[in-house]
Amino acid sequence: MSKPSPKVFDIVTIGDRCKECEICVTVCPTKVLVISDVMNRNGYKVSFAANPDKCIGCKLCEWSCPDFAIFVRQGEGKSRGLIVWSSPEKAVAR
Amino acid sequence: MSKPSPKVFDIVTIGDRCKECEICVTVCPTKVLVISDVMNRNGYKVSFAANPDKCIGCKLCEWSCPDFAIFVRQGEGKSRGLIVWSSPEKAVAR
Amino acid sequence: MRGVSVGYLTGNQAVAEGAMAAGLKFYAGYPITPASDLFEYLSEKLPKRGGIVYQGEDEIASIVAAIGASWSGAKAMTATSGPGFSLMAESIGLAAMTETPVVVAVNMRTGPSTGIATTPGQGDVMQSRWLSHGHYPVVVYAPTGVQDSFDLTIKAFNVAEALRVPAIILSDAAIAHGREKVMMRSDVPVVSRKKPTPGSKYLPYEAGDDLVPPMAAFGEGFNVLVESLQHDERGYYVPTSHAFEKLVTRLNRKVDDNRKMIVESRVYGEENADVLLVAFGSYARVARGAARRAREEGFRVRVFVPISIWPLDEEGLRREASRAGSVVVMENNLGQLYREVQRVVRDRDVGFLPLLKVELPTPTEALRSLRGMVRA
Amino acid sequence: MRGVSVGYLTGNQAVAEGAMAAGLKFYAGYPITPASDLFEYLSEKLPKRGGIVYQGEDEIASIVAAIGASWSGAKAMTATSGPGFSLMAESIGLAAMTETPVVVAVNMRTGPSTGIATTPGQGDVMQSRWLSHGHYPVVVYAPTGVQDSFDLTIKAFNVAEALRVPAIILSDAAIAHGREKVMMRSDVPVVSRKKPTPGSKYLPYEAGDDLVPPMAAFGEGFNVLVESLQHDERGYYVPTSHAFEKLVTRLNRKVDDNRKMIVESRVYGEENADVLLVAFGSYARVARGAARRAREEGFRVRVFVPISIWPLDEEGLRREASRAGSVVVMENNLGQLYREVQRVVRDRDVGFLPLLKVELPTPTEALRSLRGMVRA
Amino acid sequence: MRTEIILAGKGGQGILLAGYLIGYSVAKFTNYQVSSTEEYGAETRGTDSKMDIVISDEEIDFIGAERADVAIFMFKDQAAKYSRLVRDGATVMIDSTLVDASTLPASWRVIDLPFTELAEKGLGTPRVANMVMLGAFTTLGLVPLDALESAVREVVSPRWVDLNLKALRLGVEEASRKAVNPLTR
Amino acid sequence: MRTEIILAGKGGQGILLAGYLIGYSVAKFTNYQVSSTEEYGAETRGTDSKMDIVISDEEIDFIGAERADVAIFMFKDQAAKYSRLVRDGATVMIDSTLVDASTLPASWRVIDLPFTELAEKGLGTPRVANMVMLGAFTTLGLVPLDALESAVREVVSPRWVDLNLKALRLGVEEASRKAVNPLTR
Amino acid sequence: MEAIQVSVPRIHPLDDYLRTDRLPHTLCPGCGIGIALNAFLRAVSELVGEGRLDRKNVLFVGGIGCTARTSMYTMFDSAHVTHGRAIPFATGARLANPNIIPVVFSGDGDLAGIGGNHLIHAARRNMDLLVVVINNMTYGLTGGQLSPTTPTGHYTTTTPYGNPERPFNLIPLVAAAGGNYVARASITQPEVMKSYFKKALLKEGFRLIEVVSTCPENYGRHLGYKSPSDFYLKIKGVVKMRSGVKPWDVKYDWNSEITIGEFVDRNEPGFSRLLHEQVRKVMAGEN
Amino acid sequence: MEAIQVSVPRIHPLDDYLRTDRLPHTLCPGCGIGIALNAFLRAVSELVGEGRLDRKNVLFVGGIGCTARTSMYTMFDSAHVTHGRAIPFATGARLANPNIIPVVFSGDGDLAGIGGNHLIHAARRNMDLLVVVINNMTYGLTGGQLSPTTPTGHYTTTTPYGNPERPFNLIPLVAAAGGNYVARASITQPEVMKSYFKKALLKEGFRLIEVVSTCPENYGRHLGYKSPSDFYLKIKGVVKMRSGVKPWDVKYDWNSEITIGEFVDRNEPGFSRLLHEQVRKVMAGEN
Ligand SMILES: Cc1ncc(C[n+]2csc(CCOP(=O)(O)OP(=O)(O)O)c2C)c(N)n1
Ligand SMILES: Cc1ncc(C[n+]2csc(CCOP(=O)(O)OP(=O)(O)O)c2C)c(N)n1
Ligand code: SF4
Ligand code: SF4
Ligand code: SF4
Ligand code: SF4
Ligand code: SF4
Ligand code: SF4
Ligand SMILES: [Mg+2]
Ligand SMILES: [Mg+2]
Repeated sequence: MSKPSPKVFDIVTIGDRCKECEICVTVCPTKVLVISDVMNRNGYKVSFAANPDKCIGCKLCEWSCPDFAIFVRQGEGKSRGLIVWSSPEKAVAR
Repeated sequence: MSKPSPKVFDIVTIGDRCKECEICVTVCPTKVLVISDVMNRNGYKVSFAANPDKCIGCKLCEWSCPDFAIFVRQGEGKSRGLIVWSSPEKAVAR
Repeated sequence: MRGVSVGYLTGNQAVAEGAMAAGLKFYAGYPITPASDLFEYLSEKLPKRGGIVYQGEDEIASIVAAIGASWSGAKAMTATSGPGFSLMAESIGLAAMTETPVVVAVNMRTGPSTGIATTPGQGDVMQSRWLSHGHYPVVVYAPTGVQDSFDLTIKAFNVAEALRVPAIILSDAAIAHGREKVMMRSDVPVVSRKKPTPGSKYLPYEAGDDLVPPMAAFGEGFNVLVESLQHDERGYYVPTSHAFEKLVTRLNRKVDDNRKMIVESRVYGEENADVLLVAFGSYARVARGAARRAREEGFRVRVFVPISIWPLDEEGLRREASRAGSVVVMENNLGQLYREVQRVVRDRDVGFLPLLKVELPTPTEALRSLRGMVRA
Repeated sequence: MRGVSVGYLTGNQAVAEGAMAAGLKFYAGYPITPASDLFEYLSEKLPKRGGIVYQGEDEIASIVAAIGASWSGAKAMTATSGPGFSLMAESIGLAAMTETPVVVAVNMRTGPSTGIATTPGQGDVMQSRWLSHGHYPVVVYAPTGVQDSFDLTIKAFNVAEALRVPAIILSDAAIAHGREKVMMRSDVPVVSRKKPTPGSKYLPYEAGDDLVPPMAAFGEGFNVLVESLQHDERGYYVPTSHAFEKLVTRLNRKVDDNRKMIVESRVYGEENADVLLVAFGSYARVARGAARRAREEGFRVRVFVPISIWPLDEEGLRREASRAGSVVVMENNLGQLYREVQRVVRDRDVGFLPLLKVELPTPTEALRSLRGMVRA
Repeated sequence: MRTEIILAGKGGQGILLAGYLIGYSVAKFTNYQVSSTEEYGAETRGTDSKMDIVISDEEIDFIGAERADVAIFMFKDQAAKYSRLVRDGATVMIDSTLVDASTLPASWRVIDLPFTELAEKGLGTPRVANMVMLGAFTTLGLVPLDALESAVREVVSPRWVDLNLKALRLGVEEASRKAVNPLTR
Repeated sequence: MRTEIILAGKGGQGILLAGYLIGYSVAKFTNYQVSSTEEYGAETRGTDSKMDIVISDEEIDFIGAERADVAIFMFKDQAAKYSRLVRDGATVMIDSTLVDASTLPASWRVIDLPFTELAEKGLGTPRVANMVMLGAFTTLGLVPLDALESAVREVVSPRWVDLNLKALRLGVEEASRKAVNPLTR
Repeated sequence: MEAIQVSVPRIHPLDDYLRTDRLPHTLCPGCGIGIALNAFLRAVSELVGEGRLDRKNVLFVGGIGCTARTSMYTMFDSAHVTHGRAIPFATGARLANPNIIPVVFSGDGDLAGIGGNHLIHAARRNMDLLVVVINNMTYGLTGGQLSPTTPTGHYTTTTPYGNPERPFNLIPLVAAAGGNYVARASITQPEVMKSYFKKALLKEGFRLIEVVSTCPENYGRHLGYKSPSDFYLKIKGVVKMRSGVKPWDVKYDWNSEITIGEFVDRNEPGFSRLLHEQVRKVMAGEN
Repeated sequence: MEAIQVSVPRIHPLDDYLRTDRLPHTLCPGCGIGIALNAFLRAVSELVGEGRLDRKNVLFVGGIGCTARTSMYTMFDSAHVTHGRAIPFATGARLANPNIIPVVFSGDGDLAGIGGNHLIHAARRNMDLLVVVINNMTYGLTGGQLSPTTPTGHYTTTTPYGNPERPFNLIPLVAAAGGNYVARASITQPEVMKSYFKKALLKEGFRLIEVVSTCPENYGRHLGYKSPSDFYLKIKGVVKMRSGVKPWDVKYDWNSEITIGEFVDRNEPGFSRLLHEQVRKVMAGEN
């Protein structure tokens, strides 16, 4: 997969799409990802980049997510893990 | 095809089955067979062993007839060409 | 009770149990909701009784394998739902023409086309009679619940075997997946096809007065000829009006002349009712519930439930219709059983209550609609 | 006449010519007697007009290819006979559900099953309406000869396109292979499906008051969604009673509410007749011959010929039935159109004259049978 | 006025082509209606081929012949086979090369001409016997000769047109010699 | 007498097993009739699961519940969702661990027990909350405890039987402590 | 109903295997199908004579087509079913009674056109069937339309401008699907064909024999072969017998070579045996 | 009717190709189908970005099954038809408009089970279709029954005593039928899969890409894989990428190797071009 140059990434989980399948967690070569405590409206605890600094930007997570629920983009300053929601009412706190 | 020993054969056409297709005539290696002048009830002129003496008993005619209308059997004395009819009323003279 | 085992089964399981009680020896299926679990249940149970379960590459392969198996002497069956049943159209005609006993369980789901796989439908009533080309016979039973699923499966096998016709169990997702207490008698009367006397001269399509020819099985030395063309008693192709009329008339008369054996219906509720409510299958249960609720309101509803849908109990229906204040057919389609009721009950108006639903309407809902239309 | 060409064609050729006049662009077929020569005729003619002729690996492949082609914007058609039509059962439902205009020419032969391939039949009347599962709409025309074969094919295309429904031309071997003089107007009114306004926001199943949604073609940038599941206006799967009722009701109302546009029937013979003889297709010609012969005997026969079979001209039929001494339906089956006539003509008895034949009965023969039953 | 015609022969005699030409010429070159039906099912050679043609000045109801006004029999046995479909007083043409006129019902007006022989002798091949017959048929007044000639030109493969036209005319001549009363329409 | 029961929970709470056990025990160990229907369509995790059970001493007509005499809600929101199907005066059991009793209609006779908590604390796992509930349910008098116990033995996988039976009895005890008036049949 | 003539004198050596009261059959003069049937019946009669086959177990099944019509004439348990469905019918018959020896004898259109899916699935399962495809490269019965085995460019009634499709080469196709025996014979070598039939009749599992044949009436004429013999001789010229050839190297080329021979010959357990074995184990509680 | 929510914010890089208002889709957590769709959409998006593909010509067709349901989510002209009929539908659409680029994206059961005949005939004709078979070795949507690609011995809901059948190896089967491109990919190598999609999208004629996938919910659990990841890792272990392998040497063995790679790569003219060429000639009087 394409090699990003400045090694700073946002690893973004789309909270309402994630199904807690752990595929991203499994494929990530550097163990960036975990299943978080954040539960979405469908009762899934969503994936989260708990160790963003370790991210090498390989995008294996993005490519392997069956639900288009995670993607990795160029970051600024410092790598971050984010959970976003496609609409406000889909965000469900734990 | 099996080799018959005494080289005397009856080459029998079943008159009412023959359809004048000439396959037997075509496959006979020794040109024993011809389409005769005998017409059956369906309007076909039936095959006939006009040159029985030349028959080598290879049975290619029997094996190649699509209509089970010709067969070759051990003869007696002298090879013969025969036309038989499976029931009398099916025999139609020309 | 002696010889009775009690089950708490789904409709699908009850059909499977009924089939085994009737002597099922060969099941061929192709997965489809809501009939897959019937297939799965038999996949586990039937081999234990020495029967064969086979998964075809599609529904056509499955029903045709069942037809072939039937000619090998096995009681045979398949099960499916709308899309798969549609694919079987040609083969139902084959079974009818070759007088092959075979049972087809059809669990109606919401249609048309792929529709909704998981919810109950009643859109295949006319199809169950007329899906194949030509004028052919078929017998169709519509269970109203799990007990019926068991009982009518046995009946379907018996009729199929007795008359050498395809028999259809027209159920729906609500019954197929609903669960009820069911009493399964072990001594049910089981009918098997009549066989020719060994060594006799045998014509595979020669019938006596009962119109049903005896049926030899493959491998018994009778040189039977299974023929889908118009044929005579020998199974020989005879393309004449005479042969056509003779064969097609006999084929259809097997059912028409044996209505007594086939036909079944039930009535529930008061004799001199305000309304005769006609409903079948799972909607028959709704109708009965509605009648119960109506009673509380002093509104008298009698419920007529056809159990055999093809043929209908025309006599019973006419009799009941003549006694009620009005006649209403309630079903989950835009008028199918309704058309038949209209045809049969000729001397009076017949009302139609279409309740197009993907789940069973409640009795109260049904009653509200019924009162709405009977008043109007 | 200007703009009219005269042909001496078989019914099959006339259907092909009618289809081309209506704008046929895609034909997919699978050989079957007696529809193969229609396919063969188009194989030669249609490419000359830039159309595509395609032979599928079976009837299912053929009709589904026609449905796919229709979504690419082509007027599309297939033709078959009983066994092939049965195989199309599921796909007819697909066309109805996805509101795909497609025309299916069905030439009835002697059934059931393989039956007799070369002789005419009338056993598929009910099938033509009910072969697929679920309550779906379809329009069926029955030509009575070669001129009708031309005219009704155009009408079938027009209705299919106008209403986005599958339309069936239910002919038979006698008409398909019979030859007659036919007048082919070049300026026939041709209807094409309504299209969405380019660039507009488009929902593929959103209909206005006319109940018929505009239809975008593939490749036009509308991101259309062809959906066989129960769906809403967007084509999104919605498994609720509300969505089911809404969709299925609209689909069927497209036909019911447009009866005026669709329905056609003809009457022949005296006004105050002794008998109203109802017959369709090639038997309509027999019936008219019988009426002619009857006149010679002073017996007054009026002939009612339904041209649209589904839906029937119920009003016309009821009106005619009310005026005749008796009503008799004559067909080459054991009672199919008959059932519908019984349903429609409720206030009086309807007689049934089954003439099970593999060739057309002569008018004299038909008349003899008719007199036999009207007397009795 | 409705005229029913039956045309019968053996497969290979060109009966269906002859019938087609009659229908074609009526359809294309007259104001009459015309219909025809064939009998099928020829699975082996030598089966009967039979065609019914109806010509009428009004819409044709029944498309077959059941009391034919005109019948043409080109092979033996066929007259017997189909006689129930031919009305009394019908005009019946036979190929006297193959059909024996003496066996026919007296109620028919028989025109017997040796079509096959005429074709063989006059044109060198029995294969145009059907055209000779057609020529004779025109003398009945049901179809004008020029219509049939035009039909031959449009339908028949170019290299056979001349021969066929010759055969047609031969038929006209031979029939005229028999001095038939044309049917009046 | 017909009794309608509604049982609702979230997928994973063992609602369908509990319902099955009720039906099974009635079918097999009593003379009553019983029927049940489930709501389907669970395509993602966390959907509602709902079962209607009807118990009757005569043939059951409608197989679903529309005016439930008894309702059991194991998860929040469900009471609101299904209340239109529960009759006034119905006996309603809730898992008070997850459902707030104060939100329920006053017309119901509510039995609130913390099934999940009881299971967790008393038996070390919330997974048998459904069995605790079933134990409590027997105190309504619709299904005898021993029938349910037999059903558990026949239906549940052997290694879970003991735990389940314990849970059942815990439910009986806790419910009895609440001193419910059994429904009379 | 006409009087039923049940037996007529049996004259021909194969008459015992024919419903002679129906002869002559309805196939056209010189049709290759009859030659193939001849070889097949000879194979059966030899095996019966050798005591290696019980004819009462033979089930002869055709779909619909000229070839399939042979089932109307064979004196076995026979079935003439619907177009394309001979294989599932025979499958059901065999699974319900594993003594049955089903032979499917049908056309290229029936088996590889509409019935193609049943063909490859039966091969995949190694279902116990002998499937004989009479490949006359056309839909004979319906009048000579395009078939999936019609060579590219050929004129047929549905390809009046030449066939734009490519034909199946059935040997590699079926070999890729599975099966114990895959061979191709030709009507021009009847003794070889018979030997394949004999061998295949005695094997279990799936066996396919494709027979290169002719349709002189509805196809040959279109191709310009004036007589059955002309077409026959064309076939004779184009087929080449080869041994040791891998299925994927087998040719199907009208202009150069149509390879004949035996290409797969294995002895893996048939599906029917495996299934019945499984049922036996389940009943015995072993599974 | 609920208010129709036509657009939601597009966040994910592939959102442009998705009906995002329908997300999350109905596939189960961790289902391999989503991974394959992801790679496919990425291939399209790259080609569109590179100016090599006009997305408005892409037609995305599924039959019925979990895989087929992806057609409900793709923002192309899409069709979700009947079980097994995606190929004929796409064929008709393409033949009627040769600008259309049809992609059939469906399951092993849909394409190789009930739809197997359409598959081999489309390959035979070299019909211009990209057919993607998501092979999860089971009938996922209906609950995990036997599929024609289920390995022998596996327990499924319809083979509770172990599958007695042998599975198709689709690569040699389709290669034997015909076509321009035959490849097998795995969800465990998404970038490779994407590269196959890109290549195949630009070719004419018949192209098959089989994707070895998972059904964690209805099949994996039966097999004993407790989580989607477990099943994923099993697949990852069994697939072996090889190049230069002939189609008939490609393995499909659950216990040793499932070969992935490209096995056929030709550029013969597609059927659609040949047919339209013929029509053009006929119209021009050249034929
Ligand atoms: C469902 C169905 N479709 C079509 C037909 C018409 N039909 C009869 S035989 C045949 C093809 C026969 O071709 P083939 O199998 O090659 O046999 P052949 O006649 O060449 O021996 C067809 C299409 C039919 N009987 N049933
Ligand atoms: C004619 C018909 N038969 C059966 C079904 C039921 N059905 C739906 S999907 C499916 C199989 C799906 O398996 P596959 O194609 O492998 O897709 P997956 O779900 O595994 O992706 C079946 C049998 C149907 N919808 N239509
Ligand atoms: S982000 Fe995607 S891959 Fe990761 S757990 Fe969620 S759904 Fe699964
Ligand atoms: S981009 Fe690669 S390293 Fe970064 S989180 Fe994703 S899988 Fe892990
Ligand atoms: S005997 Fe047989 S092969 Fe010879 S001409 Fe007669 S039918 Fe043909
Ligand atoms: S047996 Fe041989 S040589 Fe004798 S006639 Fe027959 S083909 Fe000729
Ligand atoms: S049509 Fe062809 S295949 Fe059929 S019998 Fe005649 S020659 Fe043989
Ligand atoms: S059932 Fe299987 S294939 Fe279908 S979505 Fe779930 S995991 Fe995927
Ligand atoms: Mg063929
Ligand atoms: Mg799958």
